Amino acid sequence: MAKFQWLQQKDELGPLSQLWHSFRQQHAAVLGLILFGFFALIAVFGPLITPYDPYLQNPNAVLLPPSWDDAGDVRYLLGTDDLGRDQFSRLVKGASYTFGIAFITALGALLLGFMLGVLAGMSKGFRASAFNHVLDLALTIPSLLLAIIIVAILGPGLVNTIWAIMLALLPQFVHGIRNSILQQLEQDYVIAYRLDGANNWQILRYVILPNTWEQLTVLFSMALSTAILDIAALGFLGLGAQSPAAEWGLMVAEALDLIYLSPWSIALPGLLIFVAVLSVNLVSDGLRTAMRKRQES
Amino acid sequence: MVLLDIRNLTLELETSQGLIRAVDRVSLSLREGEIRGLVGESGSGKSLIAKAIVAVLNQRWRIKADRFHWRGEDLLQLPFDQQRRIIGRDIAMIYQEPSKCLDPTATIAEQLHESIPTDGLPGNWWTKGRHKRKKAIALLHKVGIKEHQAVLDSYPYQLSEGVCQKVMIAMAIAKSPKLLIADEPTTALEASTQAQLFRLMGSLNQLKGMSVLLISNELDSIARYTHRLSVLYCGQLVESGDTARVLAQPLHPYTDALIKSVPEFQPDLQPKKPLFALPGSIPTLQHLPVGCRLGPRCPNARKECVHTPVLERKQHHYFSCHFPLQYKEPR
Amino acid sequence: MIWHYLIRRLFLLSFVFFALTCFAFSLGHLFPGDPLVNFSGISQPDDELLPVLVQQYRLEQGYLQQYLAFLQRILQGDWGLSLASQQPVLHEIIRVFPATLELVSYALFISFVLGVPLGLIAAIKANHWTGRAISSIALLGYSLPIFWWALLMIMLFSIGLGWLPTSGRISVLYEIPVTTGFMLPDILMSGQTYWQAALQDAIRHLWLPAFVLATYPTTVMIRFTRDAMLSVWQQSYIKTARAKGLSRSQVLYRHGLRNAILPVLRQLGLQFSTLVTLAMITELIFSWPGIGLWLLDSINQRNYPAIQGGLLVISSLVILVNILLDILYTLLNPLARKQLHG
Amino acid sequence: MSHLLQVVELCKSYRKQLGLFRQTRVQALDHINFTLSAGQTLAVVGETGSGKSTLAKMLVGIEQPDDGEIRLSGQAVTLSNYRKYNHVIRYMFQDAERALNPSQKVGAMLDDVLRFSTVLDRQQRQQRILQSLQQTGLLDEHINFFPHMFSAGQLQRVALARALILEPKILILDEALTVLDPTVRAQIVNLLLELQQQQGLSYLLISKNLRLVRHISDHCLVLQDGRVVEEGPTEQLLDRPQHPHTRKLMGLS
Repeated sequence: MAKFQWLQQKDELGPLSQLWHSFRQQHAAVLGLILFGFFALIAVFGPLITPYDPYLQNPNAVLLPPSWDDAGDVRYLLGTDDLGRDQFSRLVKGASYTFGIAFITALGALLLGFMLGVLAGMSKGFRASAFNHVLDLALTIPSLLLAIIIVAILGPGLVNTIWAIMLALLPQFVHGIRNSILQQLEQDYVIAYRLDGANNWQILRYVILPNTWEQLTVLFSMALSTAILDIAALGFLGLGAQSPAAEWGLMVAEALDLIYLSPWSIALPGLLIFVAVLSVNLVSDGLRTAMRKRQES
Repeated sequence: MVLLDIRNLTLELETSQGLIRAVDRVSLSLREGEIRGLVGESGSGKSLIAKAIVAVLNQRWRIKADRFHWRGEDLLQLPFDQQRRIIGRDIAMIYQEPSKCLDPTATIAEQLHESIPTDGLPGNWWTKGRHKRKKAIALLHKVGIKEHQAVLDSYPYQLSEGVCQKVMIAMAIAKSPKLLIADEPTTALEASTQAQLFRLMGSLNQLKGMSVLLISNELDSIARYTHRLSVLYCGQLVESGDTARVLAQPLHPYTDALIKSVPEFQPDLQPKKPLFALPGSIPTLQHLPVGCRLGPRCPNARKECVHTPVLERKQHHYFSCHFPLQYKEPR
Repeated sequence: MIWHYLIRRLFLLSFVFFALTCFAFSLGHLFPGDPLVNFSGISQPDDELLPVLVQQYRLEQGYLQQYLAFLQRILQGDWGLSLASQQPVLHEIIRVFPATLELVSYALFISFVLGVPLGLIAAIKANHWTGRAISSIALLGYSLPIFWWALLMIMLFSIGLGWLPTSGRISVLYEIPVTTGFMLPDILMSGQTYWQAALQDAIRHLWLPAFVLATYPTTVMIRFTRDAMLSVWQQSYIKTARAKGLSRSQVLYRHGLRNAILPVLRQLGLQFSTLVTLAMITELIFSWPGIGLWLLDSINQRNYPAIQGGLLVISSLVILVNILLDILYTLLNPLARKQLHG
Repeated sequence: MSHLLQVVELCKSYRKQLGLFRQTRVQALDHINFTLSAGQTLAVVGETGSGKSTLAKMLVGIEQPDDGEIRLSGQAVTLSNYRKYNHVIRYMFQDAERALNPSQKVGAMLDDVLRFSTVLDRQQRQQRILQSLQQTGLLDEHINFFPHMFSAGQLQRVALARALILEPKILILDEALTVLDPTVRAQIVNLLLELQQQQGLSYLLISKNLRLVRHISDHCLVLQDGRVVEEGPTEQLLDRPQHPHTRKLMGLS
């Protein structure tokens, strides 16, 4: 048999590197990733850079505007709140609350949802269809409403909020994971693997997982943006983190009475929530575009 | 009369790695009333040429040609709108997967109606609807669909691929085009339906004088239904001429290999004996060899083959090869 | 086939309502405190009333009997009393519900009327700056936390510029009798001499909350329409239609839009549920006297009978709208009907 | 001559829902009988929906027959124990690319096949992988390639290597040659014929391409609506078709 001399070049990329390659070409997505990394760093190492204790009250410096304002004080970069706490330190601390806890919540929901989704995806017949109906039902109730219901039962508080949001995010994870598993199971290569002698577990491990984890990343990023918004919204409604926690949504709510006196204490935490969600959405959009591009090529 | 006259058509794709020349100086001329076959393996550029003719290539393609005449008019010189108008009036095209080419949310009647030109119909505007319906039924009869009522009221998913393709042809001939381009129209169909469709195209050609450009990668259907034939390899025209003559007397090694690879053209071949096969595989567009693109796989390749051969002519038989196969006496 | 499908949907709907009432019932036991109080809303029943209530609520019997009694009361319209006001919960809900519905329907209307065309433009001009700009704005809007956005709008238009009022549905100056519960039709039907002024005032009150609430669904609509249209635009039948000699707008209108709008219709259902939650926050910020504000107050006041009733109404509404849209989608889409056959 | 594969009175039907309560049964296969000997090729031809694919699926155990027997070397078997019978019967898909996991390198895929179904150690597996690649005209370095890096013809070779790595006796080619370009198909056909001569492989060829059937197969079976309407030695059958359906398939009527 003749040897092939016109092999395609060796430097051709594997599926993952292709994905990264096409992700990297989208400037907005890369910007989103950088911002995302920035927030993650602040959430973890934030306490090391705060100039003050975020809960330390300074009665001599109440309601200071940011330092670039004429009335501002250089020692308080972003000003202080009505109790004289340093805004900058509180905002940095808030990253661990809003962003960090949202991350953990979404991760927890991902793990739980993954287990349930795999169970649902691999089961067949009546059980699967009953499960399907329940899931469709759960999906129609929006996560925030579900979280509010759960908090209403459990009572307000950050820990309850985490559970509530985790449970509320669960249906969409289970749904997404189940769908992508079902979609994989339809593929010819799954049948081929069965014929090769693979059992269910091996099919899951060697075929389905490697092909779904990108989908998982997208699901996770979508859930993360929902989680950030929900934690902040619950904080704002007074159902989530409780005073004096430096949670961004709660900070907006607390500054509500000061809307005339210090608009920046509403603007700043809200801006951070916005940018955090935006960064996650940019990454998620970029990932989806990259996946679509790879499929097309 | 010559309908289509293309000289040295070159199609290049802009990619991040630079320009890729997918079609390399292909010439094609088509007379009125002929059925022309265009053969080549997948990736040989035959569909691209068809798309270039009907001007549906997207912006990333660069089209160059020494001549691109449709009934004496140079299409490439015309503004895009005018080009489209002429093409829309004279050329129709059908594709490989007919059920995907029909709008899934519209009935066949709606889709057929909108392809019937309004100005050719008699009567006033309020009777046009009725005339259109009559015309639609007549068209369906023409393509051999007898249950016109059931088909007209159907959505595409309710019909088989074969019927969908007939509907596509009905839509294509609604405006009585001069040329029908059929891009692998029967690949998705059953063998018996395939024969039906080819016969249908043949009879439309005879009765209406409609020219057909039949694109396929299967040589045998082309051999049976076409008058003339062009063979492409990797975007280069390797041979063209009267179908019977090319098949009996291939001058290019690729055409020869193509013919020999189909058992049907080898009556002397014993069952289970190896078929003739060119070594190697078709190069990808990113890694095309220079000169004659068959070069690396060609049994007769010599060092001259790094230069692209020019199209030569032997009576009405064109070929582009530095070392054409020897002319043999007909068997 | 279609009947088969409708019967299945109806079955699903009844199953869902069963599940919902079960859930609402179990809330009575799940909430802290005495189930009797949670169900009835009578905070301190005296010794005379107590045995009557226990009897009526069948609290001495098993859960099944309790549930059946609960179901019966729900159907009869006896939803218990609000702990805060000692008024029947159902009456309060009927009073506040139309305001929410009004706000939500305006927002949904805006999102549809604005979102779909913008999404189409974004798809058609995907590589043009207009398309990019629309997509970017949609992404920004999609990432906005609604409460912050609402406050920004208030700071700008009410406090900064002083153009629009910050709260309520209408100025207290005007007295409008409630007939439909929707403010604008009510004003038109009120026959008051100052109806023109009242209408103007009501619209000024409506602007900000409707706009703020519409932001999220509009951006989702834009993104969704754009994606749907982009994928439809790739399909072979679009190329066929172009090849027929139809103009770009004809192809867009006859083949593109119809196929792209169907998935968007489906999305509308999911949007509705999100919209209802966002409406709760909007109502809180703009003091809009709707069911969201009422429910949030009830949660803060631990007003369990009200929470129970409010959840039941909101969830039913969301699910009803979803199922209706699903049916509509199936009726309009031949492809979905095909799956019914299969 | 002993029969390697014998199919006796094989039946399969599907339920089809009509309306709310009515159901009908569609007979996909109706009392099919045939035999296949070592080194022989049997072709099954018929239109879409004639039951060819159902037959193929049953012969590799993806679906179970309602009635009838499949015998291997005279012994009735239940093929759904893949690990046991994939050393005897292997299946090749119509679309080679879709049958390969896009996120796995070819070497790893072949290694998995051996790990699932054999007890070979690492070194033996490696040896077997290289051997089967060589057998199908591929190169050693192809083990580091992802499926999307191959051309259509090469993918078909990879699929063949995957099938042959377990050293089966029967190969089921379910339209596996149909979508290939003519010159590529000629290469694969030659490879298949060569393997049959060297190793006495048997093929069950499912195809609607009658000229290929004529060239490759010894025996031919014509299916219509789940029933065998005509069978016989290929040459004889195609030269003198008796049944009108066969003539229709050949495009004669």
